[in-house]
Amino acid sequence: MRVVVSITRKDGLSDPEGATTAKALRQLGYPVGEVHFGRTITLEVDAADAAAARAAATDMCTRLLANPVIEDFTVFVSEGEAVR
Amino acid sequence: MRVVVSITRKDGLSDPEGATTAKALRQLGYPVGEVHFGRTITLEVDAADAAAARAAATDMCTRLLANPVIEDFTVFVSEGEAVR
Amino acid sequence: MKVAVVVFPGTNCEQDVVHALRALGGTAELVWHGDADLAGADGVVLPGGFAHGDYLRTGAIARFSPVMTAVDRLAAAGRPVLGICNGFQVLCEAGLLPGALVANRDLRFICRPVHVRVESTASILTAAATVGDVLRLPLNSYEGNYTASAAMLGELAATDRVVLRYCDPCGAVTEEANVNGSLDAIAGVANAAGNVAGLMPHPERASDEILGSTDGVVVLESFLIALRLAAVR
Amino acid sequence: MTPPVATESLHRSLGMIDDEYHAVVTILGREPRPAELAMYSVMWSEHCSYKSSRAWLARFPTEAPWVVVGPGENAGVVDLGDGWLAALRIESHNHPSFVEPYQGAATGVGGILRDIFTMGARPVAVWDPLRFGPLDDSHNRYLLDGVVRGIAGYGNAVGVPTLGGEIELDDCYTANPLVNVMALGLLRRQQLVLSAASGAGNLAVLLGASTGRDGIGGASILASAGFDEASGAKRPSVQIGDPFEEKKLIEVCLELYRQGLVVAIQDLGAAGISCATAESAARGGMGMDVDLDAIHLREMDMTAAEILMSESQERMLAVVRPDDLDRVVALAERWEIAASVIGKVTEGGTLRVHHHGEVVAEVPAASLAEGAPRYLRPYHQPDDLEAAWADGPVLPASVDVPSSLLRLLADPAIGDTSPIYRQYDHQLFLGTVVEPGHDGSLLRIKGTGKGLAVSTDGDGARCALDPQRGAARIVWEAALNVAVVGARPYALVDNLNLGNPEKPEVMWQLIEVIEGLSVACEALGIPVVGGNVSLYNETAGVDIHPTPVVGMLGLADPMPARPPRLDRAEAGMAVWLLGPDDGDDFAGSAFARVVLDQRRGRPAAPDPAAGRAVVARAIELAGWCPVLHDVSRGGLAVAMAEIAIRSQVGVVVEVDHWQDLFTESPHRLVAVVPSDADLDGAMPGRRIGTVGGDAIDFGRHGALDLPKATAAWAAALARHLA
Ligand SMILES: Nc1ncnc2c1ncn2[C@@H]1O[C@H](COP(=O)(O)OP(=O)(O)O)[C@@H](O)[C@H]1O
Ligand SMILES: [Mg+2]
Repeated sequence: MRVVVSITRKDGLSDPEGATTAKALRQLGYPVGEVHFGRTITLEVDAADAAAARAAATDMCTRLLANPVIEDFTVFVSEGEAVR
Repeated sequence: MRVVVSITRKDGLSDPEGATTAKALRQLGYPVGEVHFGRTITLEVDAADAAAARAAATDMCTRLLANPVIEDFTVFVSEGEAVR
Repeated sequence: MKVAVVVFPGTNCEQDVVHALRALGGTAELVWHGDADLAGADGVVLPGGFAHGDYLRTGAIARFSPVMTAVDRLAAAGRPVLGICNGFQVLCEAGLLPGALVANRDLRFICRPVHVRVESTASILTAAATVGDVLRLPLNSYEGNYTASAAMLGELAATDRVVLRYCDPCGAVTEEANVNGSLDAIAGVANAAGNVAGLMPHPERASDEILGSTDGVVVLESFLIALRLAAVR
Repeated sequence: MTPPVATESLHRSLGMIDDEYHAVVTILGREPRPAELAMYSVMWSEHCSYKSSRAWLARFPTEAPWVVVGPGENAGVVDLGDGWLAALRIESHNHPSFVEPYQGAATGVGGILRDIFTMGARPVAVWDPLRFGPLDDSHNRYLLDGVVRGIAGYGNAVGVPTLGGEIELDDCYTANPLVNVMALGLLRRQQLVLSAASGAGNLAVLLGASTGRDGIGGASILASAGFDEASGAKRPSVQIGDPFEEKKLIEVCLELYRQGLVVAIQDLGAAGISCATAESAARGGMGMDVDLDAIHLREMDMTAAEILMSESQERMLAVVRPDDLDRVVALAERWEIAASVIGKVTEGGTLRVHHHGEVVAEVPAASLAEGAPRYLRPYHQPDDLEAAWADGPVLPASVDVPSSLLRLLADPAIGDTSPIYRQYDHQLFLGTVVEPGHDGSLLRIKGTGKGLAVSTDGDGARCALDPQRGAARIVWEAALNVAVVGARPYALVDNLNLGNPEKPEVMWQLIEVIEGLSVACEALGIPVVGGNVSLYNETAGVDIHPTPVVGMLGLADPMPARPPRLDRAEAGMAVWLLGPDDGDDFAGSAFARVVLDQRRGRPAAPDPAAGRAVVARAIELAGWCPVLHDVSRGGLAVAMAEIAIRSQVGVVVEVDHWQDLFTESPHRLVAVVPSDADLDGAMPGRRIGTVGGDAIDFGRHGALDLPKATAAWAAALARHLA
């Protein structure tokens, strides 16, 4: 089962990559405001159903994939809706 | 207007982040198959409508945000559906 | 006969490259990335570092600097253009060299001496060396893992444009010697004309006995010779 | 409208005790406003004010003819001759690194670099002495991995080589890792810049990153509070490092100095704007008018207190003459660095802060910077200490030398540390002559015949048994580490990592440690030019070992043309052991810890005369010896193994007793020299063996195969970092 995990930096923390990219885009003439970087991890999970896949991926995020101190994550499974 | 750009490594090119993470997850006992890393860039674009925002973001991807040699990208605008 | 050594915000090896080129009798000067011309230089080196923090992607933002238009022109005119480490990444992003550099296989920064084997002497990178020479050079990078499409790889091999491969001290290309996991163990490549080349290891850091190796001298000398040759042509 | 007055309970939530609050009321002659209280709370925190330690720090010897700037400024500065000065400094980022190892360590590097270029110096190297709990615990591995990545991520990208460090592992650091960072900078004499603001009417220009809610109540309060309550609740205060911004800031500042455009400059570290404005004004005997509305904010709705306390990274406060402002701004623009005038230097010593058209703070600058209460906290020696001293390690009658050595080599704090230092660029600037992996690292000063050597050393395990002797011994060890690459000990910086100073036993440790460091420095004739105190390293009421860490700067003049290295031994060479007779010194040794699992007894006191003689002899020998190595962790056996492994050639060494192989008696040195060289005479020493074969061979005490030793040593740390 395919699961996509989307990981973003917590609000309020600085995002130097985003800020630098925003500056570069403006220099190229694009009218952009804030720019923020995130990561996605696409996983093939061997799970019985969507709920199990979601649970497994949530667990993986907490343990390894995301850094709970500075990041938030959302797990998407192909059939379901997003949960946080 | 908020635009999200999702950037992934082209098929067949090496994805060391994905490969290493897959290995680490398996070591922790998770039944995962392939794992792929991607990046998302969330942009506030000053555009008249969704189509204009999409066009601008597509242009930004082609010129700067993605590397056409190794990456594919998809642009999402809040009202619209995904286009490639 | 002058070499321009380009400084982007975040570049950090510019002084080292100038120092090493001068020690070999070259004339080298720093050029700011925001300048639109290369101050009359006959060749250019893009040195190592973290241009624009390597944020977004290594080399991605740097290629839009005004100076890169002048670099393009010099490259098109057949003058020598050398990219070292981050400079190699910039040249790939700018489309002056094929392929791209991604994160090292083990997702760690690597700082250690490596051995590379000279695979071709058809470019400015190794014209003064001999095919099969093994050089011991410092490697210092997080994104040094060379990658390219299968088609591009085939073309590089067919046109003698793979210049350096990671190898063991005896010159054997092994999985273990390919410390960052580069495709086909590629450590350096050139363009079709041979006047633009890039490599991940740092030849300038191996150009003084007291620093442990002088194997980088042949690379910098090849570049300086190409500089003179291009001018007489 | 009268600004609101802070309620009395606010000070407690800011970590201030009632007496301190009343002291503020006395200074101001009124109740403080909220922003004022916030400023006092951070400036008077233990971290910023040294209120518990300051009286004792006066003990350090700080003078020498070559000291240009001693303790008190952002970094110490010493004169190297030829118009060159060196700036050095050590700092801790312990608590932030426990909360978020990558960013905590990264911002630790960023912070220490700012201390260096604030002085006018270009930062040229960083060292990272680290301490964690045992690595069989996965969280400890996670912390180590994150910290090393953070140092690499920031140090490499900012373009300053990391030339070495240290690692010690012990249970006491499990919930309280120690992440110390030392930095060194070089400058020409005329480039020295100080932080004292002067000249009424001069402008205060804030350079660098925008100001957000980073680390509010962060470094200063985190570093000043016990740890358990901090980790969960204070998470949002994590600071994100931006090495690119810092790199640009370094270049802008150095160019500003070169063009003579700054009168004074101060970095923004703990306590942010509060600290930078108050300290530079106070040092110059001036005041400052500050306008918070001129500050470039990352989040719009920040309160005055939040802006004043923010610890956003990569910011500097420069004092410039009004006439120079345009040039300063133009230079900043060239490097894409934001610059805004946020204040003006005034006569009279008052720091006045405006926000949204109102005065939110109006206080004597000196009262913030220097007016913190001093505490002479009670101290006493632990009751059970003398009994513990009497109860030394119990040594077995005989030991299996090869298997004991193998266990020592496989210890992650003794084995190969290259899995750490290979992640750091240690070659930038074409200066590194001896890279990490030997004893002291050595860098050349280009254009002179001189070199600088640095070694960072600490030893919590030994200091736990006797803080004074333990502290003195790390100074001697560091001295020998720089001497073996040909450098004369020249100046010291120290980082005092201890537990809760409100406990009399911890205060006693602090005093003992200071005494030990001071006595050793006096015996070596070197000054302490700076340091840092990190207190409250306790978790759930349990304190860490007293853990002083020193950074020794050595000057090699002349620098040896081919300095000794561990990998230069060749078959046929002779092995000499120099220094006082061995003796049994097992208290706090690696052998006692790893092989015997005993932590008791009293380590031997250093012997200043012997120490000086060995250091002097090492400097002399470094001019021509292929290999010189001090005997430290793991004793002679480990020292010989390190030489054999790094050179990939066996050794045959004879000693009388097995104890001679593992004792850690100080002031001893191994020299590997051509077989016909005679090292007899100048000091006690004897030829103990020969290089050759394919084993680390101790004669009748047994031999360990070189390949087996190499494999254990190479995997010791690597297997925990896979
Ligand atoms: N955390 C670290 N970071 C960088 N280098 C390290 C680290 N730990 C140890 N090293 C390097 O490994 C070598 C050996 O360290 P150590 O055993 O502490 O040396 P010594 O006993 O001579 O003080 C030194 O060169 C040191 O700089
Ligand atoms: Mg040593």
